[in-house]
Amino acid sequence: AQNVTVAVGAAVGSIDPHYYTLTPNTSLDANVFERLVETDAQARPMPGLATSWKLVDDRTWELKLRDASFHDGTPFTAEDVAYTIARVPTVVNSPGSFAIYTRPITGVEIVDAHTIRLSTANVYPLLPTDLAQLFIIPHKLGANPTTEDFNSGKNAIGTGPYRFVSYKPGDRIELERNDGYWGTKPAWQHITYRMITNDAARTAAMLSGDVAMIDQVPTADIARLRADKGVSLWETVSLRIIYLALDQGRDGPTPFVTGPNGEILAKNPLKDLRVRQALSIAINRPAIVQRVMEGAAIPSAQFLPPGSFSYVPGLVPPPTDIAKAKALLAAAGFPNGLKITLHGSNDRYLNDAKIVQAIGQMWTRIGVQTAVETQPWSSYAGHATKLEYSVFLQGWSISSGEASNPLRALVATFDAAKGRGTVNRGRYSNPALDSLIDKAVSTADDGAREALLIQATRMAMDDVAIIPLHNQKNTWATRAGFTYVPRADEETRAYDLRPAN
Amino acid sequence: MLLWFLRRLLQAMFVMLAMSLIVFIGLHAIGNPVDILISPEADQAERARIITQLGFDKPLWQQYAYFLQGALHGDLGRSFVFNEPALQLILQRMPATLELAVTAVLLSVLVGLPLGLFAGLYPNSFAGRAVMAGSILGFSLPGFWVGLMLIMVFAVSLGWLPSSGRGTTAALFGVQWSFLTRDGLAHLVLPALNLSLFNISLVLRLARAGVRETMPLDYIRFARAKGLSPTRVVFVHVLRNILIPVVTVVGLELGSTIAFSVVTESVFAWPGMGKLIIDSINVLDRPVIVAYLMIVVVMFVTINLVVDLLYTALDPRVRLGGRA
Amino acid sequence: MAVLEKPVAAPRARPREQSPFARIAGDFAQSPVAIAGLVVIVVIILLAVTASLIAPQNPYDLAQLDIMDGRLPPGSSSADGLTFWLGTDDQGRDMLSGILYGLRISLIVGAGSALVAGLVGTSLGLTAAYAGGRVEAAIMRLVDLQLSFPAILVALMILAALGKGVVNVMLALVIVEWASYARTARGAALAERAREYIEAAECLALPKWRVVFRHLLPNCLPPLIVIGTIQVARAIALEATLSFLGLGVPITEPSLGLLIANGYQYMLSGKYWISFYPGIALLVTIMAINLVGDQLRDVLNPRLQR
Amino acid sequence: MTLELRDLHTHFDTRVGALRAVDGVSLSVRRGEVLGLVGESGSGKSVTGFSIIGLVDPPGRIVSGQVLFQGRDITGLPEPELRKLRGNRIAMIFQDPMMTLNPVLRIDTQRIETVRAHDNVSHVVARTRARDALGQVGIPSPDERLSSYPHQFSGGMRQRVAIAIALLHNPALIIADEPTTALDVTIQAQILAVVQKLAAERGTSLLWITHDLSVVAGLADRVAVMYAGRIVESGSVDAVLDRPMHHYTAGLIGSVPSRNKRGAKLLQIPGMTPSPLDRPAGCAFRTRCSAATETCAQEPPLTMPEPDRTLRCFHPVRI
Amino acid sequence: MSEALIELREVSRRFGTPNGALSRLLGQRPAPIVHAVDHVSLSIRPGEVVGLVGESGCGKSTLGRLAAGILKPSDGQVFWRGRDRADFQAAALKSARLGVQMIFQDPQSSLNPRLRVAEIIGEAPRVHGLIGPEGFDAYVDAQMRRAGLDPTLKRRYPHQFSGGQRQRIGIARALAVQPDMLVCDESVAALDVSIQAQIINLFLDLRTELNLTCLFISHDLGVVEHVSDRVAIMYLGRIVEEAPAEVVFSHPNHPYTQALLAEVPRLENRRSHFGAIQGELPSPLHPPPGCHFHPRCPHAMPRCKVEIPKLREIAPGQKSACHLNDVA
Ligand SMILES: Nc1ncnc2c1ncn2[C@@H]1O[C@H](COP(=O)(O)OP(=O)(O)OP(=O)(O)O)[C@@H](O)[C@H]1O
Ligand SMILES: Nc1ncnc2c1ncn2[C@@H]1O[C@H](COP(=O)(O)OP(=O)(O)OP(=O)(O)O)[C@@H](O)[C@H]1O
Ligand SMILES: [Mg+2]
Ligand SMILES: [Mg+2]
Repeated sequence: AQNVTVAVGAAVGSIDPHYYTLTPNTSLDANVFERLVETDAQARPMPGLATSWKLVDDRTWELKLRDASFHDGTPFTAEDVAYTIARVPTVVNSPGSFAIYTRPITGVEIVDAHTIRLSTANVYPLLPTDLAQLFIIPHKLGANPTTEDFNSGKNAIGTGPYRFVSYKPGDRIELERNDGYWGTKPAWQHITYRMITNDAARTAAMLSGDVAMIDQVPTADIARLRADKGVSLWETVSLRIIYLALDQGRDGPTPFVTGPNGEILAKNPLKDLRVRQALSIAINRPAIVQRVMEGAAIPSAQFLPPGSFSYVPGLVPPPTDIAKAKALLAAAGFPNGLKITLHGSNDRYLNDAKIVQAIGQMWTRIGVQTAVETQPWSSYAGHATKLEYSVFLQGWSISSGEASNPLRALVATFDAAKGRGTVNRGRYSNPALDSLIDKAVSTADDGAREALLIQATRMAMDDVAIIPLHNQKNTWATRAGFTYVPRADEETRAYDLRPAN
Repeated sequence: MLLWFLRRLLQAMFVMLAMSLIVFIGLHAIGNPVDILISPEADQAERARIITQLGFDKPLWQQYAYFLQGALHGDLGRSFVFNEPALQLILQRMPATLELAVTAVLLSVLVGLPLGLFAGLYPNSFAGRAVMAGSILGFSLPGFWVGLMLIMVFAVSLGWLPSSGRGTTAALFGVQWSFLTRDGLAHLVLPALNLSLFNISLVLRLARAGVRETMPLDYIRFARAKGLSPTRVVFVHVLRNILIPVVTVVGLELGSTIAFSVVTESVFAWPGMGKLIIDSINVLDRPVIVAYLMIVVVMFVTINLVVDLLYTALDPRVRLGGRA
Repeated sequence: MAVLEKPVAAPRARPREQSPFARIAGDFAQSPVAIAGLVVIVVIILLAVTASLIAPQNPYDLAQLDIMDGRLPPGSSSADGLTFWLGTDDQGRDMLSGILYGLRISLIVGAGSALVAGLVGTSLGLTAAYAGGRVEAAIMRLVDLQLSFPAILVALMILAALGKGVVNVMLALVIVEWASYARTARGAALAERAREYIEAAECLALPKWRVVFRHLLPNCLPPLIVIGTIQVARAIALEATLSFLGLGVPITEPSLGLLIANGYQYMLSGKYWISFYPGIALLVTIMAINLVGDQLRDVLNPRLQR
Repeated sequence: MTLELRDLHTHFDTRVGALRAVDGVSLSVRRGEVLGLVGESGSGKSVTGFSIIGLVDPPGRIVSGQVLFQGRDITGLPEPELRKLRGNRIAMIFQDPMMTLNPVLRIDTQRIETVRAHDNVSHVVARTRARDALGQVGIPSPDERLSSYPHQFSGGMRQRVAIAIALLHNPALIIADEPTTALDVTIQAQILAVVQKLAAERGTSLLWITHDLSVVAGLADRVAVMYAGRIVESGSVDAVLDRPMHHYTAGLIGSVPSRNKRGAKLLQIPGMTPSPLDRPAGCAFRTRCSAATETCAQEPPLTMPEPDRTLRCFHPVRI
Repeated sequence: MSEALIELREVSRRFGTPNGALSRLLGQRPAPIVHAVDHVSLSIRPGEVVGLVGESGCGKSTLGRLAAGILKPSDGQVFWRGRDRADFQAAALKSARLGVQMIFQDPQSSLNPRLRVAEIIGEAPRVHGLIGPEGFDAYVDAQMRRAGLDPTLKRRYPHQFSGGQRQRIGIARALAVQPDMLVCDESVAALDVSIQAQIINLFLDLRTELNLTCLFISHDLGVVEHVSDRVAIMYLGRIVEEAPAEVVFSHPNHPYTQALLAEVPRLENRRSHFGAIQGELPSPLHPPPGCHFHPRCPHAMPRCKVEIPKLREIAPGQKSACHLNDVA
């Protein structure tokens, strides 16, 4: 077939590749636009529009650019890169600006049409990772191209394997093969991206044969689809970690943890490592993975899944041990347990509401009476951001594919000036860890940096800064007769969908 | 006429004002859009920049004042998520919803009215009772559940109809409609049916009650005493009379059908306003929510007006202003 | 032939001392279907009230659940020998127990919100009809406003402002529902107000409140009762929808609606029982309420009275 | 003989038992004659009328007896046959002029459909005929009036429209069920004038149901008095009104104010009409009758004390 | 002439049309006005029975309601025992209101279907403190007996009574607050001839027993003639003639009264020739100018079309509003 319909589970909000750092958006954009540095299915950097990059000095990167051309025929040059880097911070009203990826860049120097030099203020080994987020647009769009013009197709000109045809918000996006693509030709002439956000409807569309592929296969339907001969499943471990955040910012009582009879505790028990350890080892992660996630996850005791850069070898989830957990609680001064309200969202992460309930069951067995409260993300997020909860479910997608990102965002001490601990909503703070992280991110040598990151990760995990639960798996389903390359970064690319054989 | 129109307009404006105020305060109570919208990757500096850009650093009343100022100039703000004018976003999605809702209402009349007539004419027959009991199904099962059932039966098992989405559209008056194409119609059937179930029951019940009340009246007896055939008695004399309440209620329900097609649209991935609004609520995209509600109010007012006019057309008595 | 000495005796055939209630009850009993509905409602209420005594499990107690028992088909048994006659949901919750407890919540939510909304809406509607003028205009505009407000948004705001919980869900439903009562009450009151007995009461110089509550209100009740039965059903269904959208009652204390919503995602995978049995329970409940409501409507409609 | 009822029984099946609304009615109407049917409310006058044209709806049904229309028994006729008679040979006018015309249909629609229900004529012809009939009942400028809605007419006009509809097919019999009760004296007089002319000119027979003796006195040739589902007395107007033989008739006439001294108490019939569900056996009037004896517990036979006069009473009033 | 118990002086009552969909549509445009009662003066002496006759819709009930205080006049004053009712203060107003009671046309709709007979009759006396809780039963029994009802039926509901009995309940309810005056609005119209006689007799009895003053509204001339001392004839909101009963029925002055009397069917008139005043009752929304009756009047003159005739005394005790009287 030359026409293929793909159903995605999250609505694409904009075609403007610099408007919003949202996976559904970037996932679509990745079909039309390209980045200097691409990532492979396992989120490892690989050449994109840049064929190679290297440090010319401590703070300057030189990139060699590919011979490629935009959909309208204009050749791709270093000027387009400079233009893109300049444009990113100027997008107005952007709630998720790509400027965080361009900010380290302090200087742009066009060496020739196919060579460009980017300089940073400090030693910044992560620049290629950041560039892997940045879609290149042609400089001939001129000053201040508007988001509307991208949505209408006027500005939607990239170098990618598909060219943009039309966008019906909330409904579908039509793509056409770019025959002038520099790489392997895409398999399909015409691609329709349909947005089917309702899980059951998406599965139904797959089962009824309306679409050739769906992403975000609902865990409940995995078993059924797997049994269906007409359907193939494609899965890979995701870079998303699901964890529990624990309030360690308050010294005094924390609002949702009390003594076993509801008495207010003078001190925040979550600051006691033993309590945190008890809560962690009470959780039967394999059970959650197997029963709640129906296999679509792997139990986790650190940020990243095995095989990633800076994965800590041998750091696996502690075996569930109720007796030991009880003993730890008793040692911490709570022989009769605690009373905890565990908060979670109910529409954000895969099975989020079920996970917290399951944890509630498990904690009840070590004498921690757990009440579970879930809310839609729209109101949950606000409470979580305002640090109103004591123990609560969070998820984090590690866009860079290595540990410095979660370390800095989740467990580094909250510090607005340094941009550290942005989502450290438990307000865990450990100066030793902080300095280790700082050292790692300014180490240019990959080997040395990985060692530092591993050390830092181990430190955070030993201290139970957060309680990691599992790494999700990303699952796609296709009709039989297709192959697909599942991606760890959750992006759904029509390019990776090919006929079998 | 003009005066009346102006008064209606004034009322609508008042309701819109009240509505926008409630939404501002209400959404403020739900949460801060910043917490949901701003990409978690953003650092604190980036956050601060966006907050100022979107005006969230200002006190609520000031944000409201800005909004009012814009609204007076026809600008209801830009969507946070889509970065497009909120009004435009909604108007883009409106045809899909209108088409769905109107089809649903038509369906409810086409199915509900005959069934209701039947049940009213033979209230004690088995079939009449069965119709009545069956009509309870229309509002006792949650719409999302029925919707999925429909998909399972007609799309997955039987494969007769597409499972979701809007089919091929064709342009009419510069707007894309799906009822003009075969594929579009096929896509329309299930969601329209799902949405109309409640209204089918409603119309059915109204029609039945109307028949039961009208049949014993003198003028129906007189019509029979004139020697008219039962068909004429039922389809001219009775039907004309029960049409009046049916039109009134159906008109009002069209309003709520449009406003509350949220569930159906999300189950059937129908790209209408309902889907947009629920997504917007989920991310607290305030300009879209406010604009949506404004439009719903305008729509309500318009529909009420049309219903009033229809009412006048159907019931000659109201011309004298004296409804007995 | 003077009448005064000899008061006229009542016609003999009239049944003795029959109150309207007795008459309505008598007429109601005419329909076996409605009686069946009533019996079902009574049984359901009994089941709901005694849920904690008869349910095999307390489905709200996390300690009694085990996810390892999750999604078991009907008739399976747990590790500790409990038989799940209707299967279990994803948390290992016994569906039978869940339905019994869920019935209770659904009934409380449905009946409670319908009752409160009824009280509020009726008072406002009667006031509007009796007072007329500006008061009426103001109340009716409020009704318009309410009717054009999506229920989901209302619920979201309430739940956000006050947090989750059965009471807050009820509050949200009340806010969604009161307007239809107000409309109905006003319509009925406007019609009744024109009747001569209201004039008679005014002529007898009875206080206003007495005229409204003792004379007007009781005569406006029939349509309100009918609306009430429908609204109970609608409230239960709406609560289910709210649960589906994640706005319903607390997840650990599921209502029927929440059970259905939770099972919804397993529909396609063949684990029908998680959604199906609560669906049946909901259907039966609402059917019964409506059958009773339908018969009540016929009985209370003076035009159809024999 | 245009119409003859022979021992007609029409019952309603109610929860508490069979309600004998019409309980053995026999009467006859000659060609061109006006028969006044008088009686208290609930005595079964209307049901008698509906029984004649076969419009008794469940739970009511004609249990026994015959309705002879122009010599043919029409009780057992199938519905389509009956429909051919209704509005065509036998017409009916109802009590409340506000309720007899469908408020949402135009007058001409309601009239033209009647013409076309029985005669296969074109719309134009039907319209002309409808207009002519309006003129007959004295409605000025019928052309303009035809396309009005009922609510645009006054009560009297509506009643005349209803009569005009009844006249469309030149019926042999018109059953008029209290057609002037809701109207004022001046309007009532207009209607009565129309009807009188009609009977005289066309030989149409009229069954005029009312409880107003005075109207009957002015309009009818003969009168039948109904009590509790039966005709208790019938005869020519002069005979019955001047020399009532049944005690009920006598009581009825006696209670008319003009028969009493001004300001004095009126003669009145004591007691109440018995419930149709629970009538005393024998003469239903005996509980209220001053002349009643034990004999009255028997069924009083239908007698013919004078030519063209019937009576059901054991102890007729002696004059 | 003893002092009037109640006097209506130049009272008018206007109604806007009910708010139908269309009048809503037409919005604020001045709503059509019905002059239900148009500058009517009428006084009634204690103990007198005044009959009020007229066609349907001419404003009889409205006048009755004005007299009973259920409606307030748009213009003019109502004097109760010589004092303007608008000037009464709370307590006095209450007793003034209780002083006139109304008996309604429709015995069905004038009784609250959800109250027992005892409550219907006894409620107002209880609320107004005429009786205490202990005397309640005895009082209600007495009232029922007086109206010719069996007190053992007092725990029943209105629907369990026949039409005549319901009208008796209405009478008992009115009499229970011990009024001085009754407004009987077509109180016998809905009843059968035989029952009608019973109720009229009851009125006559009560009148002599309690010396009640009465405004007796009816369109049945026979009944009015029988019970009234004085008769007022109304046409489209105005009183056109007013005179003692004998005078009206023997020497009607106004052409309308004459026509009315000519058309009353009477038992004595056999096979009479009906031939009525032509023309329809004009709509009260658009009454003809001048004398309202002129379009139907056989004697109409040009003047009748423009000038409203005054109600003037034309003979002792007889008032009429007709220009013909000036000509003669
Ligand atoms: N549809 C019905 N169902 C049950 N009973 C009925 C029905 N119609 C009439 N009846 C009863 O039949 C009896 C005769 O009624 P009918 O209407 O003939 O009286 P009527 O003489 O016409 O009285 P009125 O003068 O009040 O019109 C009454 O007792 C009435 O209650
Ligand atoms: N509440 C009201 N609102 C508007 N118009 C009214 C109202 N009450 C009466 N009218 C109008 O006032 C006029 C007189 O009415 P009223 O009831 O006094 O007449 P009536 O003589 O008692 O008639 P009937 O003999 O039919 O009872 C009528 O045209 C009527 O439509
Ligand atoms: Mg009758
Ligand atoms: Mg009146």
